[in-house]
Amino acid sequence: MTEKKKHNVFLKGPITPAYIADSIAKHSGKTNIGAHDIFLGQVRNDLIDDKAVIAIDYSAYDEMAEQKFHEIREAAFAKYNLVCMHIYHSLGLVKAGEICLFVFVSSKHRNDAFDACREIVEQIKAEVPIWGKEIFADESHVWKENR
Amino acid sequence: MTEKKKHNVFLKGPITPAYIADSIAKHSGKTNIGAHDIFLGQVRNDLIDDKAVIAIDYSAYDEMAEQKFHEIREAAFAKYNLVCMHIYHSLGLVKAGEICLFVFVSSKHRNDAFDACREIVEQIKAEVPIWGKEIFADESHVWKENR
Amino acid sequence: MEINLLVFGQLADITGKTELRISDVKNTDELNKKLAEQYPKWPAIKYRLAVNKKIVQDNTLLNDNDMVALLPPFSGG
Amino acid sequence: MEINLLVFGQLADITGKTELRISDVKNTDELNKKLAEQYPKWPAIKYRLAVNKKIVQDNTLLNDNDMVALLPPFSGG
Repeated sequence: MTEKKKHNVFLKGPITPAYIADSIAKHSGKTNIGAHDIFLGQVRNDLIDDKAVIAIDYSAYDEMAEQKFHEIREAAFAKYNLVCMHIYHSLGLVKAGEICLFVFVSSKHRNDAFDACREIVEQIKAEVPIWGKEIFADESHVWKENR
Repeated sequence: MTEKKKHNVFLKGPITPAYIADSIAKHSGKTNIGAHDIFLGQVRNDLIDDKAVIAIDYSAYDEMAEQKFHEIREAAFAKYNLVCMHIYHSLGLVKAGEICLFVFVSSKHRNDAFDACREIVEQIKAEVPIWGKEIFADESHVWKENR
Repeated sequence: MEINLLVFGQLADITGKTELRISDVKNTDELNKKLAEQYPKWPAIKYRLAVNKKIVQDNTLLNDNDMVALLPPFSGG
Repeated sequence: MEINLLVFGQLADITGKTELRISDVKNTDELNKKLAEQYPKWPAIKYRLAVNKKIVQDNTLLNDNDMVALLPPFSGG
């Protein structure tokens, strides 16, 4: 039993702990799952030229991003023995301390979940057209760049 | 800022999604965290000689286990650049589909969280004196063995 | 002949708009040249081009109503 | 001279108890021998011994009131 149905990746604003809990709870009926690996990206209050980041404003090239997410998803299901996988990413303002990325990979045995989750996170950062504008308290900003 | 305070690893019965959500929410004040990696172990309804596992009953050599958890924790903080780490493991009955292990590792950058979380899970399975009795519907059982 | 241009991230800070119509550019090299002429502050930052949602590496012919996107370095996640 | 014995997992299925007092065993080899004599169903499964919470590999001297644990293969997680 594998589940590959598409869903919206983008969520408006931060991803809440309650949303994550709901998502975990939905997997209790899938009793062929033995391992979940969950990656959460959280906005840091980095200091840049002595100014602290208070939030990141995320924007994306939606249509291309959805297509990329779909490709990443298909590739992971082809490569690893997964039961299911969910990716959620914020759009709009996410404050420091809040969660902007939620990757949730489930498999029978742990190695598949661990390998796939990490690979998916790397692919999202490198291949998906999303941009984060780091906002400072004085309303100035810089554009973040993944490394 | 790293947090190394000890807490009880063992929880009675399954680890609930609400418990996990609370734990995630508590990290929103730690704005030096950029990445969380969470591993969840879920009880599978494996078929063994045509009988399905309906639950696992966990027991442990508590004192030795707590000491091992402490060593695993110290080693991870020494080896990786972590902001915080939490490990929870169920004791007693956990039904198929419920969660029995929750490893939660947080760091500034993702590589530390990914590397440490996976290593910790492997160490828990190999080194901590915990036993799982797989229970069938007819009340018979077998003892699980990690591989 | 006109194309649709989508502008993202720091490049949109410069154009002031996220969507533009650009006329009389036969290929992506001409488009890049035209943008650099039009925007004095066109930055030294690297960007990639996607034509109809596919990233293109080399100079690429453009057709009427193609959707071209300017993609500065990604920073999702 | 007596030691405290903690028995876990499938071994406790055989002893029927998780805590025992065992007398007159000078070292871990003698303890293993005594257990195999006492429990006809003592299984072929491998187990390790912990003396005062430390796993021991080789034959180890036992002292009065030592806490010895019988540890079948772990299955946490």
